[in-house]
Amino acid sequence: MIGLRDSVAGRVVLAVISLLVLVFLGMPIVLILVTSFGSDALGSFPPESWTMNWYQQLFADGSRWPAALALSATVAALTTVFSVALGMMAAIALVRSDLPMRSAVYGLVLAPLVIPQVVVALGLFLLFEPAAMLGSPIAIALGHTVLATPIAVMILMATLKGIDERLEDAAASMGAGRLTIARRITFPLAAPGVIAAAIFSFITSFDEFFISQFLSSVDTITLPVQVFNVLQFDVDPTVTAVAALLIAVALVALGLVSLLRRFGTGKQGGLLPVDVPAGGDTK
Amino acid sequence: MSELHVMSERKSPLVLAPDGIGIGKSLSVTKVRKTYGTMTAVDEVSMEIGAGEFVTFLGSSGSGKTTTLMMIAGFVEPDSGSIVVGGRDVTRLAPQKRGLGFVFQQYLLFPHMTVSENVAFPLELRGLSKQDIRNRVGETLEMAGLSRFARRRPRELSGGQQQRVALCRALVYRPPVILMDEPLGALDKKLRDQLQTEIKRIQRELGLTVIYVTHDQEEALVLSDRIAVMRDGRIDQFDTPQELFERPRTPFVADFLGAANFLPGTVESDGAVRLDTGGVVRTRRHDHAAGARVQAAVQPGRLAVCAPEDGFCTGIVETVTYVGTLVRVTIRPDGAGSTIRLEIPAGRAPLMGDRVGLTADPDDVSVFDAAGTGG
Amino acid sequence: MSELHVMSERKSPLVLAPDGIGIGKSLSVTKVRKTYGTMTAVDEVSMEIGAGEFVTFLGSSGSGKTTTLMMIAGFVEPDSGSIVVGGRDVTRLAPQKRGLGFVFQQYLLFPHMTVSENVAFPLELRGLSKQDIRNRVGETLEMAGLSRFARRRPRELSGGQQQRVALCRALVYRPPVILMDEPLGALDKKLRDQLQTEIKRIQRELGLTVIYVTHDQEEALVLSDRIAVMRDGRIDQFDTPQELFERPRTPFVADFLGAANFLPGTVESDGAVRLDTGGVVRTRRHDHAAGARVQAAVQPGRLAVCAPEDGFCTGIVETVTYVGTLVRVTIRPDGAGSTIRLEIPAGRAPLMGDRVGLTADPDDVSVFDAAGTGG
Amino acid sequence: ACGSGTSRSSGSGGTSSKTLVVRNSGGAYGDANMKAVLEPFMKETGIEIKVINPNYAQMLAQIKQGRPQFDLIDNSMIDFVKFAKEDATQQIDYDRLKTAKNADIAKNLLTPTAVGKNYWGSVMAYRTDAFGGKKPSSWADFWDTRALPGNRSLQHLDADIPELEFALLADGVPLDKLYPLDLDRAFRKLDEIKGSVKKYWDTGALPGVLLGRREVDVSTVWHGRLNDLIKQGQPLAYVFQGARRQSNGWAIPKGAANLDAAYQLIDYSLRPEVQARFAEIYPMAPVVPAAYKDMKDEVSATLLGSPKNLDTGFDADVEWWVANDDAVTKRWQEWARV
Amino acid sequence: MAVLAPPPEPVVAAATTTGGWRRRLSGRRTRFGLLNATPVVVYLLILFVYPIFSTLLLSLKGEDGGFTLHWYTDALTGTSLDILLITLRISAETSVISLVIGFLLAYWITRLRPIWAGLVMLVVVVPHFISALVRTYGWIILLGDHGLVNETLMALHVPGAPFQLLYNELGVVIGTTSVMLPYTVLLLYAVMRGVDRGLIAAAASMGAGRLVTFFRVYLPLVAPGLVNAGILSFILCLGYYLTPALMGGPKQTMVASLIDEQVMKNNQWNGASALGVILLLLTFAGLLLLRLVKSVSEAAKNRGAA
Ligand SMILES: Nc1ncnc2c1ncn2[C@@H]1O[C@H](COP(=O)(O)OP(=O)(O)OP(=O)(O)O)[C@@H](O)[C@H]1O
Ligand SMILES: Nc1ncnc2c1ncn2[C@@H]1O[C@H](COP(=O)(O)OP(=O)(O)OP(=O)(O)O)[C@@H](O)[C@H]1O
Ligand SMILES: NCCCCNCCCN
Ligand SMILES: [Mg+2]
Ligand SMILES: [Mg+2]
Repeated sequence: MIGLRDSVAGRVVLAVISLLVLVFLGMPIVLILVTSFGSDALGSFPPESWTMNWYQQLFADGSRWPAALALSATVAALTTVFSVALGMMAAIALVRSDLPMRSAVYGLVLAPLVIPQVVVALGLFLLFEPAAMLGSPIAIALGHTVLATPIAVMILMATLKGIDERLEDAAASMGAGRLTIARRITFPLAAPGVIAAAIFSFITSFDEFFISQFLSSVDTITLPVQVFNVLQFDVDPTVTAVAALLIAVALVALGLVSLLRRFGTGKQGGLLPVDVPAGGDTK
Repeated sequence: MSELHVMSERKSPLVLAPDGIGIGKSLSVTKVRKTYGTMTAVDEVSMEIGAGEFVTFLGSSGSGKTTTLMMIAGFVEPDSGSIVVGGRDVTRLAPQKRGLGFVFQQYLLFPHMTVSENVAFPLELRGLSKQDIRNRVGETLEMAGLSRFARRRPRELSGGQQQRVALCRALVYRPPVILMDEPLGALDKKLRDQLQTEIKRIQRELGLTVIYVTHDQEEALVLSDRIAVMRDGRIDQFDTPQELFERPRTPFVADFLGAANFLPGTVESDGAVRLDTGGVVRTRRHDHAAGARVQAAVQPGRLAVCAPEDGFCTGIVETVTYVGTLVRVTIRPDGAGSTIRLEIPAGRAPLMGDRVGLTADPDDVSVFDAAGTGG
Repeated sequence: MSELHVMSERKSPLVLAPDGIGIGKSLSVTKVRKTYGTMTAVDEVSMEIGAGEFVTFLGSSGSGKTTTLMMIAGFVEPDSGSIVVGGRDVTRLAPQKRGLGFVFQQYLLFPHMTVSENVAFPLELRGLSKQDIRNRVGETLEMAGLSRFARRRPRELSGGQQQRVALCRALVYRPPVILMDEPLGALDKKLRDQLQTEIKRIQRELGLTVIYVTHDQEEALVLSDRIAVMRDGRIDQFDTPQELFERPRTPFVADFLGAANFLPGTVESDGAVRLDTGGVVRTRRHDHAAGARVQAAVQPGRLAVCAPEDGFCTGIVETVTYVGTLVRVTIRPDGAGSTIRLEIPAGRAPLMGDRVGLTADPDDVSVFDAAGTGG
Repeated sequence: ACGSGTSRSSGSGGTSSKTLVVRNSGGAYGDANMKAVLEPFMKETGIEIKVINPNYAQMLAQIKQGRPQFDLIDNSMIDFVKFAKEDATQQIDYDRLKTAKNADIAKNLLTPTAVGKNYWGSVMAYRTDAFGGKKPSSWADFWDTRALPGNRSLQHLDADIPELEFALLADGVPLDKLYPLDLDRAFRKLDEIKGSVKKYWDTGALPGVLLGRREVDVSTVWHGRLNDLIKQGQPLAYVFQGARRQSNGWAIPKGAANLDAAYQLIDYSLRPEVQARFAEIYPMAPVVPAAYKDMKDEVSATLLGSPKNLDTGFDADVEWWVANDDAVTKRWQEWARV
Repeated sequence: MAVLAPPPEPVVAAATTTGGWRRRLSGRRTRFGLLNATPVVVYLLILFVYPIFSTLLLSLKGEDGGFTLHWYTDALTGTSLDILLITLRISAETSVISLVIGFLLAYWITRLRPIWAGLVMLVVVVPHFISALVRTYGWIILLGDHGLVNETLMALHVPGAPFQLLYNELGVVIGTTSVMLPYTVLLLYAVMRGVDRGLIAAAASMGAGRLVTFFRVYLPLVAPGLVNAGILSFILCLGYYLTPALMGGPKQTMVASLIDEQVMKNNQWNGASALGVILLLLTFAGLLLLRLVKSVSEAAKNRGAA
């Protein structure tokens, strides 16, 4: 209800800088999109002539792309579920409780980000190979969860710190159980953080190479592995079409998330982890 | 609506209780204690509260009222001591399992829910039907004059409106024990009177046990069956309003309830007190020996002005302040001593500079050790 | 310390002001208006406030007090209207450039600073020396009884302690105009009295302009030079306490200040009012024509009990409630009409069931149109 | 879809398992193999083949666990030398390879644990529109930044063994006197070009992009990578002079579950017509000379290993490289950083 | 279960006696913490600590199988040390830049209407669904000598153009920053949302200008988020290798690339493990340092307040 407006000059400067950064971040993607319709993709820009060739190849018989995309999406979805659940609990423990050996737990959670991924990948291979789980999407997802959880924890910790935990107490005073509190109070208030954590868990898995590679088997090749295989030795513009397709998928998926949130809460919300700021007026 | 009641366990539906049978629970607090670092916030507080009783915590800022309430509700774990609700030891129980209701001093409305969603929340937890919820929420908001605001978010409300939502949210589901931490502190007199009446009505009809925190003596006196006066983490006196007001057990209580005047003096052989300023004041019964140094305490409202020769004490009127129905008068007594405050009906106010005497009904004069300074 | 004063511009050091010369600024609010969606929170409010004046906004919950204050401070932009401080139009000026002080209803203490850091903050902004800051902060905390808590964080304080820190933070740097939104709402009577005195002292000594919001009529009456009674976003009356209380201009004001009794009747040829219940009541001067339907309004404290035959009205005593110094009595009048409330000194209370008459000084009886319902 | 090492190895022992699992590097290379070699083989023998793309470290890990998921490795010959040192591959039983026996395959491609099958190589490539009509034709030209000013690109150590030989050739060392490499001389020569090297490319696709985007004007490149771009009209050309040849080959991991089929496939892949068929769709050269007999001239002219082009380049001495890998790596890293 | 009272100050909470420990463990807040921490701890013990343990032990094993520290001396001398240092430098640069830019962006987003804010987030996040390998080609088209940026600058006759924006440290930092930005933006956004704008108003009411309000009020309030975001991007960057390899020159080799190279080409795990352990220790040391700085400044503040 109370808030301080930013000065006009400040707002303009901020907007200009931000837009520049955005253009900078988005530009490479736009360029790849354009390229994906060029006949000499990865050769020249702007393309000298246009073609749908790369998109046709994407879905041609014997193409490995659809399977790789499906596998990566499945694995990433599983990873997202695992790491957001684990991450939420860990973040709650780290932020909302008197945890003995808190620093040790925090260190343990962060460690997977620091240990070289190849080392983690080899370890997981040695763990899953005797269990005959190579190539299992679940195994790959379990592996990716090791890398995604720390990120989820970091984001969720920051989010939880910003939420007045006494609101959770207020709910408890009315008899709400822990799950209900999580579902009705903590999650909605932490929604931006939870969605951010979910997105990054998804991306972490979707982009991961070593673990996917080490845990792959005959029929399981994830997208990054496939991209690597393709680009390691040859120039293959099909990857630009794949990229374009992924952008479309990402947009649709993120759009769905926001729709779900809107219908789920009946509230006008933004597209992504954005919500009406809790602390003040929106203007 | 008023005949609905709530079981203490979450998720259990509201159950009809036969009229006249109270659903409140008794409460027993034994030697609870809470320290923050070196600070003792609550120091071995004990009290027995009967089912259906309306108890108020009265005490100065920082005296441990909120902390005690929080321990009863389970949000603060006592360092030691135990808390029993309805015969069940809940000292180590999670708050949501205690079956209490709470109105927080800082409201703590859910910012992501509208007013009616906030109020509906505890009902939803109890699995009421949509229809029932709508009705109950509607009635409760109506009672608090909030119907127009049902679809607003908390941050779109004024302070007093938010406070009323907090009250509604706790009353709507009729918990057998409700803890209220200054639930009407941000409201004007009219609204407060109105809501006091409602709270009292609901409490009486259902036989709820209520523990109420207020800093408003009048509110405490009007609402409570018993009042616990707190000071520095301890309970100075836990008694009915009448007892407290008429027979304060400590100077602090006397002072806190009515900003008493303390008049130092010595006990005479007949039990009256000879004031250091000269006069003799007759007092209520006390067990101070003759010759003991004491202070006689009188509330400003229990002093009357009379002719100088008729009073136990004389002085010059120093200030006369107009406060509506009453006039506040301060008098500088002849001889030494600090000013004496009076509250008298506007019609009978003396003028500034008048020389007056003071009288009091002996029953209105308490006697305390000289040591106690009246906080 | 009290001779220090603060310039309105940020970063300017505190400047010594000669004793007795006020540093307060005049304030002029013209037709300000604020709507939220379809809700009009403040509706064309205008007021002139003199330099060094103490003005209180009194009004029911949601009447627009906070919103008006926010517009003066610059946190809410008025939809229309203008605000002039010390002769300078500040309507579109950023809050930090207006040179005002503010005590917020929600305290808004900086959670990352200790109590003394919070209070030191405005002084640091003004570039005071470390030593000066320490002294000033120390004195101010001392005044509010917070010295022991100087090194605590706000969340380690009780509600009332937090509120006092908020007050200290605004008083410490002596802004020429201070806006206070229920600054003592969470405090007990004793503390409130004490801090009222301090606020008043500082305000008088430095000649500060203060706009004060409270829901406590008594507080308003004690502190204010003038009171603005607000209702539904408008000012009903802006007058001295005495005027307001004795000559309320609307039934709402009469009711709000003292929960007035409204007695319907018809104006006689001599200006007295013949009540619908039968008797005739003499009133203060009014300009209602003979035969007009009106209501006579009397505050509960301005009614006295007399023998049935001497009163303008008779009835049966229905309830007698003990509220400390005073007794609240309700009387059911003979014939029709709603109950009548009285507040009388405890000593003169009738018994329940007594048949009594009522009298009032004609100067205490206001007359309003029958249409006004008294809010 | 959960093929696993365990389930495969439990059925190990020759022919009991019908499926043959082949490892290769996937991508376009894998696709071409599937089309030209593996699919026809399946059709002919009825043996089912699955392809998998683990990398070097991963293969070793699997073999050391005793349950490799693959029966046959298609990889660079240099890696097979390393595999042999790690004792990860089986001795090749040349008696079971009828075709290979008298195919006149170069001696260095028939090692105790691996059989070469396709030549590939690193060559020079340049933008034909870059030097005002002048064309680089030797490594000396590549090094001559005064005559042919423009940005260069060389291969990064991450992609494969460094290109020391090219420096030595530019410095005048004859083709047949390269090995053992004179490291000091090579790095001294590399010093000269360092300032013009804009990027050390680390994936095979990169030189094409760098050249195509005019980031560099001349670069080393794995032969064949630019064919598509050239076809699409990009002004790019190869220089075969001084090409460094290597070969991909076959090896059988220890613990392979399907030996028979593995040998069958090796043998099949060395048939002249199969070698030619592969070369026609992927720019790698047959190692079996007979394969060139039926091949169209346009095709064989573009292949590094064709008899016509054989003399313009040289074979990398993989034994030397493996023996000196650590030392060169260290030196290269230090050199590149200062 | 959250509890209304804030957690006790560490000093107070430091229960040193066993009795204190027992009491702490019996506390509801403690049990709640253990309950929630257990899954992730067990998970990581099984899927992370246990499997990598033997690999990390390799860092202490010589070629002959005996105990040795030479993998560590290797890692901390010569080229390896250079690479370690450059990795730290690039990580530091990246996290600082992505903190600053991320802060601006996140703040901007908090001030936008939800629909626009969502779109901005999309632009920040969506590129990350695409493999870094592919994204790099976009960067080349944009940043190359003949890329859009340089062509534009040259068309505008900006002196010095074209600039080398790729294949040097600048290129790497551009790349890694673009990778880390979404993390910092979303994390900071989540924190900024929790800031009570009323506190800004409170500062302004006392006459604090925008700068003072920013540095004394807003920044401290979002500081925990900044620290988290900084740690996260720094650590992620430490282990990042694709983008630096693709957008940098040979001088910008990162530790992860080195490890990758050792392992993938030479099956050399010992050195890689040593480097991993060193990174781990460095990170922990960094975190410890942060805590130390925090408590020292806290202590200094308290002394100042005394
Ligand atoms: N941000 C907002 N959006 C919508 N309505 C608002 C907003 N802020 C205030 N209002 C409404 O404006 C009216 C005036 O509010 P204001 O806060 O000024 O009241 P107040 O007089 O201070 O009341 P209280 O004594 O309860 O604090 C109220 O009805 C309130 O609901
Ligand atoms: N988290 C805390 N850390 C340290 N001290 C605390 C904490 N919470 C409360 N206290 C202290 O404990 C004492 C009792 O606080 P409590 O909130 O119970 O007071 P209260 O009686 O409710 O006062 P008020 O009427 O001002 O709300 C106070 O002195 C307060 O400063
Ligand atoms: N590790 C060896 C890399 C060999 C690269 N081979 C390129 C051949 C392309 N098809
Ligand atoms: Mg309290
Ligand atoms: Mg208000």
